[in-house]
Amino acid sequence: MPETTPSAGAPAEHPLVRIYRTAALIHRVDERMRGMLTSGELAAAYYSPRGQEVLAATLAHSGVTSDDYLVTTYRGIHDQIAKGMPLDELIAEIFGKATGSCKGKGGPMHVTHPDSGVMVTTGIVGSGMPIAVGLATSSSIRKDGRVTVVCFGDGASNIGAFHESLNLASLWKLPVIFVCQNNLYAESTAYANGTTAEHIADRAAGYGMPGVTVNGNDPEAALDAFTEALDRARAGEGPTLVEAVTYRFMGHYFGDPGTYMDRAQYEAALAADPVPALRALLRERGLADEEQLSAMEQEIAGQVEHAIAFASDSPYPGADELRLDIYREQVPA
Amino acid sequence: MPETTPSAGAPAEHPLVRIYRTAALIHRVDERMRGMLTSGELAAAYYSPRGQEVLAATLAHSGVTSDDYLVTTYRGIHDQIAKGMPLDELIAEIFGKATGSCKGKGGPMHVTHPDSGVMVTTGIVGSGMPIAVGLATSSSIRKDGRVTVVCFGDGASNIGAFHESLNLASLWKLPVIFVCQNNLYAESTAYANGTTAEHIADRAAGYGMPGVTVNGNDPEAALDAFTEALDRARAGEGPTLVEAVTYRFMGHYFGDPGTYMDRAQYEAALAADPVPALRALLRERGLADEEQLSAMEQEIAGQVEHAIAFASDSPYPGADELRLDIYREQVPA
Amino acid sequence: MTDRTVRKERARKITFQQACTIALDEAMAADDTVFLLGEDVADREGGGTFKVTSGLSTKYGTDRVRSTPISEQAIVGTAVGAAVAGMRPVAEIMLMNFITLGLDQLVNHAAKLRFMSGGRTGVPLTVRTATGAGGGTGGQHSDMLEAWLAHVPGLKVVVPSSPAEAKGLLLSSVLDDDPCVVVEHTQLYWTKGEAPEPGLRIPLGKANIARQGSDVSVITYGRPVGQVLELAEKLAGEGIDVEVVDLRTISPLDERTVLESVAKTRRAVIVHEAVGQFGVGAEVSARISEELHGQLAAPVVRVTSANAPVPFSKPLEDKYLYQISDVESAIRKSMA
Amino acid sequence: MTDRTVRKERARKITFQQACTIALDEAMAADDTVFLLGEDVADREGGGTFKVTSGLSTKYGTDRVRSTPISEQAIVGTAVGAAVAGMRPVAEIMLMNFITLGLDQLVNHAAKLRFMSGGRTGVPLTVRTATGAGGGTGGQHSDMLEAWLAHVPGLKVVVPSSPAEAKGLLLSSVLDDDPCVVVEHTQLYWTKGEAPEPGLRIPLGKANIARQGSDVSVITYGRPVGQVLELAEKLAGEGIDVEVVDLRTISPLDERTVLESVAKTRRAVIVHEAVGQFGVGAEVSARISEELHGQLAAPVVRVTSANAPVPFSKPLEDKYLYQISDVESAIRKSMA
Ligand SMILES: Cc1ncc(C[n+]2csc(CCOP(=O)(O)OP(=O)(O)O)c2C)c(N)n1
Ligand SMILES: Cc1ncc(C[n+]2csc(CCOP(=O)(O)OP(=O)(O)O)c2C)c(N)n1
Ligand SMILES: [Mg+2]
Ligand SMILES: [Mg+2]
Repeated sequence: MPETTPSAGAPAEHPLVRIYRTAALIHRVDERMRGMLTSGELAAAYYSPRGQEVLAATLAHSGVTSDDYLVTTYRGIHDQIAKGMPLDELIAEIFGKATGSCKGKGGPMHVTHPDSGVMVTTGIVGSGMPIAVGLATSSSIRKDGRVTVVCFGDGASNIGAFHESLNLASLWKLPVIFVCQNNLYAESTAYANGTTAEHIADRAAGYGMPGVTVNGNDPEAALDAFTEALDRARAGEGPTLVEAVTYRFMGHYFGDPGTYMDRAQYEAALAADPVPALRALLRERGLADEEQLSAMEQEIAGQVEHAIAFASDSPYPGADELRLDIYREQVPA
Repeated sequence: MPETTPSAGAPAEHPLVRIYRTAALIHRVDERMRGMLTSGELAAAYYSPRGQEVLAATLAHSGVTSDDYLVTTYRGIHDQIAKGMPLDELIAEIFGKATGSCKGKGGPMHVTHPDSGVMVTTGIVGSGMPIAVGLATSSSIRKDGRVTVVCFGDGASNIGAFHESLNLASLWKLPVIFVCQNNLYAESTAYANGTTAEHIADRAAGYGMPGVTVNGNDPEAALDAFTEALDRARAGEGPTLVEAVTYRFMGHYFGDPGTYMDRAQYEAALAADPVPALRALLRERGLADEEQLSAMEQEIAGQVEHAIAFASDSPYPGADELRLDIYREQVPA
Repeated sequence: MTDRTVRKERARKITFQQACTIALDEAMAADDTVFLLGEDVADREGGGTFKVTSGLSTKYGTDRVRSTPISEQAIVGTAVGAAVAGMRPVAEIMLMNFITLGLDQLVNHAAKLRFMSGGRTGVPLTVRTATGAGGGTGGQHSDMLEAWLAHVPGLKVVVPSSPAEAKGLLLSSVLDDDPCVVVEHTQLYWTKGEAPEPGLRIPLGKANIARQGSDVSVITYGRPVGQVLELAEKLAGEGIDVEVVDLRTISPLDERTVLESVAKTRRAVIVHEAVGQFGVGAEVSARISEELHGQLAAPVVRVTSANAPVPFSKPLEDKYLYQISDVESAIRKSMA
Repeated sequence: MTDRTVRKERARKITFQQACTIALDEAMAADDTVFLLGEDVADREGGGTFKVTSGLSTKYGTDRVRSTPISEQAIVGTAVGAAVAGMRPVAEIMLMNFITLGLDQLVNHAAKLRFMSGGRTGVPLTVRTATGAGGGTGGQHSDMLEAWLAHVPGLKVVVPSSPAEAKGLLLSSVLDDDPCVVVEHTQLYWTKGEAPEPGLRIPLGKANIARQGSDVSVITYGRPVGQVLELAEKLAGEGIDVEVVDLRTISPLDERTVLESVAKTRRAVIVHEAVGQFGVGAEVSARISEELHGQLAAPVVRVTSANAPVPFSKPLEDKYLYQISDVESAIRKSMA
């Protein structure tokens, strides 16, 4: 759970408020990252989740606990934040610092933080799925009640690992949810130019598994889909494929000019930008007023600045790290 | 086309007779191979196609020409014979002789004979499918009118290559037919213990491709399915997945005791053994009488003995073959 | 147990295949995080193509001995995920050529996750795989690919040479905290050797002086070890005293044992079944010559299989394989 | 063209990336069986992540420049099948770590089909792939895995060191009748060098004496070549005359050129970016010591990157990489 989650004693917040809080945190972090990349304060391969914040926040608030496992990708900072990773360690890792969750050795594409359930972040498209099957196999054998959530993109649905993983997870009725964050592009390839299924969720039928396509930017619709999948998994009824349709505003990588993107589609997506849309919904529904929202956002901003300062001020890892963590025992010099 | 196909001048035979002729040839070769393996005259990894003869023969007579490409597997002798490979070279290859189609260097799992369109035989489950996509891509670029047929098993439908290949073939609308010879077992794994789709053909929908399940031992039903797929491919309408259900009588490998096999299912399959069944059908329909059938079988037997004698009498390849065919140019000693 | 039954136990001969089964059985009994997965490994599916897992699903249940579909990437990936969760999965990849399909998981993930997570996770998995030429299975079922894996920091690569070695090394691999690949030679499965004592573990990363000698060191591993030991006995009759070093673990390589042996004998012959070009022997040869420059009485010689795919035809396959007669010539030439 | 424009053309500088594009362009113009496939390679998808195929789909059509889904196994397998049918496919595997996913097709099929078919088919495909550390892309996007491929009989493995080399070697690879893998270093793509003459092809399997020298041979390939040449100039000022051998093709290895060079200088330093253990340098070092036993004035030294996954953190990545200062020390030690 994100750090901004109120403590157990606080009065229960409305789910949409909790989702907004998390989405706003992701949004702020992403904004600052891009700012620092632009200014040169930071140099890192960075894949912005801009547009997918509400999706990740909704997933995190659908009943997933910090004991549950998450596997995500290079475009994973939204998932990691939503899963509750401490911001300091996360941002320090992106800075390549010794205080990062992986001592700076993994970097943004390989963030790991088992305490919050962030088990594996992979840079190889689709490879998180077999690993998720393994995490879920462990839970199935140990009967530890954990659910594994694996996030991947629309492009990843065309790689062999997807097929093998869904078949095996269904065969073994594993507690795993396959969450396809369909942002309509795989690098520069538009959905229909790489994927022959009308909906990725259609592929679930070939594995005797429920598959559902949902608007991932609509927190209420997505919450239902995720909760149902989670319930199925916890009840031992096996995996679900949830295709959450969203949009990727910043191109594939930081600096991607995105010339290949359909302009009209982009404009329409931007008009429906899920973060301001959810903010407006909260006000409309009377779940929060402007003052409360501003206060929340200010608190978040402070928290983010704190983490950035922590990361900036931290030292880089030393040369001995090249001989550490190769094996459990240190390799002799 | 098989060697037993009548010359162009002969009166046209009924398709079922042609199919039986090919099936009987496969049946005879397989019987002799198993005999020689038992007696010790032959030592080779051998995967009997017993039970799948009519399927292969039907496919070969569905409109596939010798210009069309075939990719098959270690369990491929039925497909190779049906495609028209010269028996002498085929059997000599299984004997590991210098006169074999691959000079004995490939062996039964890697039979190649481009003149009859036998392009690749692979021992890696599922790996023929991407290769078939490549052969079909070549035809698509060159517009040479060829169709590629790739045969694989039910077990192969669970491997990543299946998924990637069907998606790509559909995306590019390639002239390829994916023929799954579903013999209900993958080594010792019964269909439902490895495969979560009710029918393998159900998976086609995930690739926007027609998928059809047919009784592969029923030559009339199968002929329709194959012909339709072939017509689609030749018309540039793209690939089809044809699941031809059949049965594997001799276990996975030569000598497999098959203890894991369902007895009742085995008995039922044996009672419906497609080779005698087709023979009986020909007589029933008046397409051939006992005398004609006996004469045909005798001719086939002679042909098979001739090929076996050729293989037996042929020399083994010499040591220089270790330096030949690594690259096009010979590797220096 | 009385002393008499102990002695009987010791004298008992078992096959290499049985030794592997015993190792898995002991590991599963000792540690309930150990579980097995792979194609046809459960008893319903016959207990594995080479029967190494035979009986174990009956004894430990199909939760812990799991037959899989034909999905090598998922098999290795599942092992990676379960290992990250703290289990000790043992994945069977039926034949080593199929490991090509699981190499992303093995190399990009299993080998690196400890490092990339800064030690926050580890991957205590074992991959068992069978291979080797000599059985007439041709180009796609016979390759020895251990050199690839040895080139990957983070993996441990083990190639046992006898039943007792297989037992001790496999057990150590399963209980090791890092990803291990154990390569079992198909042509050794039915060879017999002395049964090791229950519980025997052979440490990883340590080579074994299989025979002490003073004239020349033959450094080898896996299948050739037995053949070289026989050759050594024969040559002993002629007064040539061969030291036989069984590497056991290819990576991490026990450089020290190798160098000490060759520093003593001043002559080295390296033997392996894999093709020579860029093979394991290259690293061993290079380290010897680099470290013992000026101390060698003769150039290091490598005896390997031919630089070719494994041919099907039996006479050609025989010629493809490393020749023990070549080892003998190399030793004699070294001594000349 | 007039003489003046020719001279201008010659003096023109191009990037390594442009050199690759030119090679592909010339190959496609020369032979209409050449076609390209890979993720995002067509212009609609931006002409490739590193823009190497930029403009080619516009020029030759999307039938011959085919963007694919993310399906490495299908990409390599499609290239294998098309090559067996007589085409000359050039498959782009975006980064070398992803080649793990296509290795079954590359190793079990592309490398072996000529042999296993007794020469009845051949596989004239080229796989282009990019990789290398230094760009901060971490453990799964930076590995140099050429040693694996060099261990596979039937493959040709090429690692160019400059724009002109890339142009000539890639063109030769595409037009070669056997499967070639060309490894392009991401950190070289935007470096500049002299534009080669149109049509230039550099033969495969031949090393290049990039600098003649008499004191010590530095044997290297790929990115370090330029750095070693600079170092050689510096040392020349001190009277140390370094011969620089650029292997160009890792396999088949041009043993003769290497041995002739070292026979002359009697000293060898081997440099590569890949990790040292069981790397390309091992084979080169082994062959030198085995063949030139007793002729070397100093032990062969290998300078490589650390035996570790590639770390993300920039200062650590810098320490991970082979150090040119280590090459200098090795040369001095050799000379001492
Ligand atoms: C196996 C593999 N192939 C190619 C790449 C290069 N690559 C990185 S991200 C990406 C696109 C992935 O698209 P998608 O799955 O839709 O995820 P998104 O980036 O949209 O979140 C590609 C091709 C890779 N990392 N791994
Ligand atoms: C990638 C791979 N994994 C495992 C094997 C071992 N193997 C050989 S045949 C086979 C079963 C294949 O079953 P199926 O696809 O149904 O074909 P069938 O043998 O029934 O014709 C297996 C697992 C292999 N050859 N390749
Ligand atoms: Mg996407
Ligand atoms: Mg089958």
